[in-house]
Amino acid sequence: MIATLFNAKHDRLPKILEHASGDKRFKILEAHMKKHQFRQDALIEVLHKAQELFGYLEDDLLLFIACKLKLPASRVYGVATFYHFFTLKPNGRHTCVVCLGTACYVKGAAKILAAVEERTKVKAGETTPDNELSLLTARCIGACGIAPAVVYDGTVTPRQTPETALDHLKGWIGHGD
Amino acid sequence: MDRLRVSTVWLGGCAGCHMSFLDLDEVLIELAARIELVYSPLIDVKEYPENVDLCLVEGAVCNEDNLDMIHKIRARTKVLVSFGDCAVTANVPAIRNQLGLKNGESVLQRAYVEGAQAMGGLPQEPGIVPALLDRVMPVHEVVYVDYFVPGCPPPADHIQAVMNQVLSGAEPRLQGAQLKFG
Amino acid sequence: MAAKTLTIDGKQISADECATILEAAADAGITIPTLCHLEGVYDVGACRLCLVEVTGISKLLPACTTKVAEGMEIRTDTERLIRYRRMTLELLLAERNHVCAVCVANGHCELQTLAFNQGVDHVRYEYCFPKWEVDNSHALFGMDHNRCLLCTRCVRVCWHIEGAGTKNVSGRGAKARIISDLNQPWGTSDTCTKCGKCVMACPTGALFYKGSTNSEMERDRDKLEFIVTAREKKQWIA
Amino acid sequence: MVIDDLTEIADKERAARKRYTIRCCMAAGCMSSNSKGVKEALEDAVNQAGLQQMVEVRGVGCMKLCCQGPLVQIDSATAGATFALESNEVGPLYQKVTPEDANSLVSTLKGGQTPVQRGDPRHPFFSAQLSIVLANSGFIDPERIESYITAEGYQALHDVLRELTPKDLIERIIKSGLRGRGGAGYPTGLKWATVGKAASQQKYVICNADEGDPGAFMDRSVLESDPHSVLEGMAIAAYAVGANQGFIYVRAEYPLAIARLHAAIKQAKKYGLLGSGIFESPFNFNIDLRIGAGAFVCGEETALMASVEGKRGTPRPRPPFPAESGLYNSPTLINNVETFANVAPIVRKGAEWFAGIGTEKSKGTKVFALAGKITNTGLIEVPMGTALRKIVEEMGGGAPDGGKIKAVQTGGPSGGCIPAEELDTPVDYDSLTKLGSIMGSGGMIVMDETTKMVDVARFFMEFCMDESCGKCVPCRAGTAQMHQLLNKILAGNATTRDLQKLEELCYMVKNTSLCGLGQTAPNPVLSTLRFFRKEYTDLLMPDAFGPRPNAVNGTGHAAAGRNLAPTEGVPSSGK
Repeated sequence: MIATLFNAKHDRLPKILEHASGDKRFKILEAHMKKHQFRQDALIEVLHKAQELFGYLEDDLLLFIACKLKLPASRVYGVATFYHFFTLKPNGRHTCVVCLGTACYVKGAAKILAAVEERTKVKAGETTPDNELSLLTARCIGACGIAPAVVYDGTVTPRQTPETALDHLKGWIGHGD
Repeated sequence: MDRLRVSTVWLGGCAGCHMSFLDLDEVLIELAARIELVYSPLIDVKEYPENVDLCLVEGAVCNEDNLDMIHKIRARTKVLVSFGDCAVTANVPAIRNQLGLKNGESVLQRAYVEGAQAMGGLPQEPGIVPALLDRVMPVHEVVYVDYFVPGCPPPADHIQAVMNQVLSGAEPRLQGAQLKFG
Repeated sequence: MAAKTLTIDGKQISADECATILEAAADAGITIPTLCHLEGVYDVGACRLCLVEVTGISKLLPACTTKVAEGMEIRTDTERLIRYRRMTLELLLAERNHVCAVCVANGHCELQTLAFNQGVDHVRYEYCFPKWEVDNSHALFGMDHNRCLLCTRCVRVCWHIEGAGTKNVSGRGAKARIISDLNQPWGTSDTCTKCGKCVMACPTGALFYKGSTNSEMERDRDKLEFIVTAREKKQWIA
Repeated sequence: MVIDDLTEIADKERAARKRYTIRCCMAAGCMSSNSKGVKEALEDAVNQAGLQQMVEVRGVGCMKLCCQGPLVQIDSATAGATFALESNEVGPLYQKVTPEDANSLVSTLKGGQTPVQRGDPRHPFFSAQLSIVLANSGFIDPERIESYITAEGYQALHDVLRELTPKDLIERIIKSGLRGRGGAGYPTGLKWATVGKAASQQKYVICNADEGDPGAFMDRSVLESDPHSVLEGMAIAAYAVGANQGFIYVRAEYPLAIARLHAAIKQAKKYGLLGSGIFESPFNFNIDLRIGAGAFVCGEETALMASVEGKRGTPRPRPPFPAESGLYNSPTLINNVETFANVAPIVRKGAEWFAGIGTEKSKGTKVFALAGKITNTGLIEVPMGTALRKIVEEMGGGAPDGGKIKAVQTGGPSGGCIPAEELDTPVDYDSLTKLGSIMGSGGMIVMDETTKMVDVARFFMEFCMDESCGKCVPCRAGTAQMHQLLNKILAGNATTRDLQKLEELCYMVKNTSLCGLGQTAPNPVLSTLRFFRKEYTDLLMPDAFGPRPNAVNGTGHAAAGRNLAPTEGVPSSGK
């Protein structure tokens, strides 16, 4: 019985590599790693690229990177979850990032967030059930001169209020009701 | 000589600490000469009296009844001792806190309905069955506690050490392994 | 190798120049409390229990990572240090769910022992009561995150003694946790050699041999030192 | 590349200069208000008016008054001047410009009128500034190295390589009195000297551009507006300490800065200003970018180095300091963006000139990001020692809508709140430290009477709790407990005992945490407790069964420090 316990194999990797061979994005990622000579210290650069290509870092992708950089999977996972910028689950079709930096905060960013949370019925860090919108927060995007700022699909928008924010999100939410 | 007016109280706990107190065996007889047990699950007094010198509290603060009781005790007692891990750390009763706040309903459901072997049903008797608190708390989160005797339960010799210290007028100062949780 | 002379708690001692304050103190028979330190693996200075005062330096220094220097005057027992140690232990006890009464390591736990040695008779901070799971998927061992201190001893033995790199830390802050491979059930790990070094290294009941129940979890920590000495010095001191 | 090539490039740029320059802010603040559209519209308008020969539309870096963006300014050239740096050339400043305004703005060049709102370039917000770091910002085109070269760029690097030994160079930096602009204010020259002395074949220079303090955007502006000044500063530093490889660690939240740095490094390499044998000397130096991934703790130097090595950004105990054993265990010099940007001007204009600016112990200027409840938000650079009142009231124009300033927060989550009564404090390292705050990297958030200080303290504590890496216990568990206590106070459920507990924890976390994040996390609480204690005590509820007077904090027996015997009614055995 002990022998069977010890010989159990969980070979996920071959399947991932086989799947990867048919996906162009994995090829681009591998080329990027090659540019860094598959150096282990390029892990964060590689994760950036992977997220750019795939939108998020799913387990198989992390395992692929671990394999190519010859790093333990636990290390890759540890790094990917340490940094806020990396996300391990897919975002919605649109993103709304409310900056909660100090300047935005003293100018009412919390109220904007509360209003958006109430309207979308999701909390910060979550995605609406219809996958349309991910509501996120940032620790300061350095746009303090135009506070409070909200980033809609990557576009920094200055001097927001709960009203302007909800107005902006109109097209993205509420298909359900 | 006036005897020390001592009480012991049983809040949310398993009564193990009181059992351990009873394990003092013959020492209890010596104690009886020095202390007057004015309130305790071991004696038949219904109302917590005024002017208690020392109170040993067993158990965590789990329900409305415990909460009212501990405030009353604190108001009427000079020196309050958290007696055993449930009083000191909230211990096992507080494991339900991990399920999130306001879980009273689901805890009862699990215990009295899902876990019931026959005739399951939530205990509901307003005025008799006290409502569970949102969060189980150690005694010192609710009122000021003077001294702590950890242990699950505190072994009889620890209790004896504490009582000796108290009776000799010293502060109850347990040390080293006598302070062991668990 | 050159020796350095220094004083610890007023006691004059000499120590090897490569020695840490912790090693020098141990040689002189002075015990400094530690938690994340483990003989055989490198130190990280994370638990902050071994902080000491050094005359002329305003910051408190961890004894485990600070090397001795000539003429150092070190204090390990000031009122402030004792108070901070106690607070650190209280913070640890409040952080996760350390229910000693029902813990496999009750009576054999370094956190528990440190707590009573430092006079922690209760925890003044509100217990956090986080929800953590127990990973029982492994054939031989279990991992109870409720008892974990994030001392990373298991991570370090897995990396540096066993060399498998199965264990690491994911996330950060209070949400940090010990993971196996890609945060998967330990039992499904491809890299775990089932050597059990992590279990030997654990100071609390977080890692345990399966089947051990309340208070049964004793471990043989000397084995780790034995392996490291054998590997590095070619000396087999059983 | 030799010096003549630099001169040639500059001459060519000058010769190509047109009668008018329309400068259009292309830094991130104005870009978010569509300054790109404005610039394109202006180019179209110039073309339509047939003025291509007379007018250049130039995208420039930050023009400082961010709240009024997009900003556009029109200069008319005087003969012989290199740039519109001289104030007499600086023309009218237009605010909140939209693409629709382009035609009327261009028409002013031919005597036309424009309804666009005009700013006052002589307002103290501009006139009280003294620019060293931001001298080029808003004037040169940050995307063209030629523009930087024309503003005497890379001259200092050339002179250093030709005329100074590393030792003399370090001497000059020490003499200038420059201190690190990242927060702690360690003398830059001394740091260089330590790294210089370290015996190692391999050394590194790292530029810390992980500007993580919420409310700070100075470094971002410098990188977006004048990236080459940072590259040149790094190259000079590398020569001083004997490094041949540099890294810029920049946060991923700054995509524009990253793009401009990428471009700048590429251009500098193309011109041979980075790479091997720079200015035909034996000096080699390369710079690589490392993009952060959203971790405040990576602003701490040991954590930053771990991150550059591709690891989890957790700090490690010091000593050993990076100057002895840093990146890949080699001696490493880490300075912040603004520190590097000061280097070339010091080399060009001399240590004495720099040391003549500022106060006795804080030399030079400091860039601040002015934000919060203040009329003029934006970027300012002032001499060290300028009174806080001058900055927030004269330059910043005070609180908007007639509000009253209550406090100024400096130093981000590591700093503190300076109350309005202390506004006459000169801004320098030591004065701010005395007030329980720090200079920090330069974020300055103004708060008015509507701001609740306990809430501000909780805001920062939450920030630190979320950003704690989780390695050491006091920071990981301590910030969580302090946050919990602040919540309890704000909810009105706390007693004086809780406040005591909070204060005690503050000092404990400050003194026992592993790195700067934890060591400074309690500062916002401590400083608001110091100046706004009443706001805390007003929230407390009465403590009916609180500790008796001589029981310090209820910790166990020793701290309770009292004997049962003296307590009335508990007889001792002798009675």
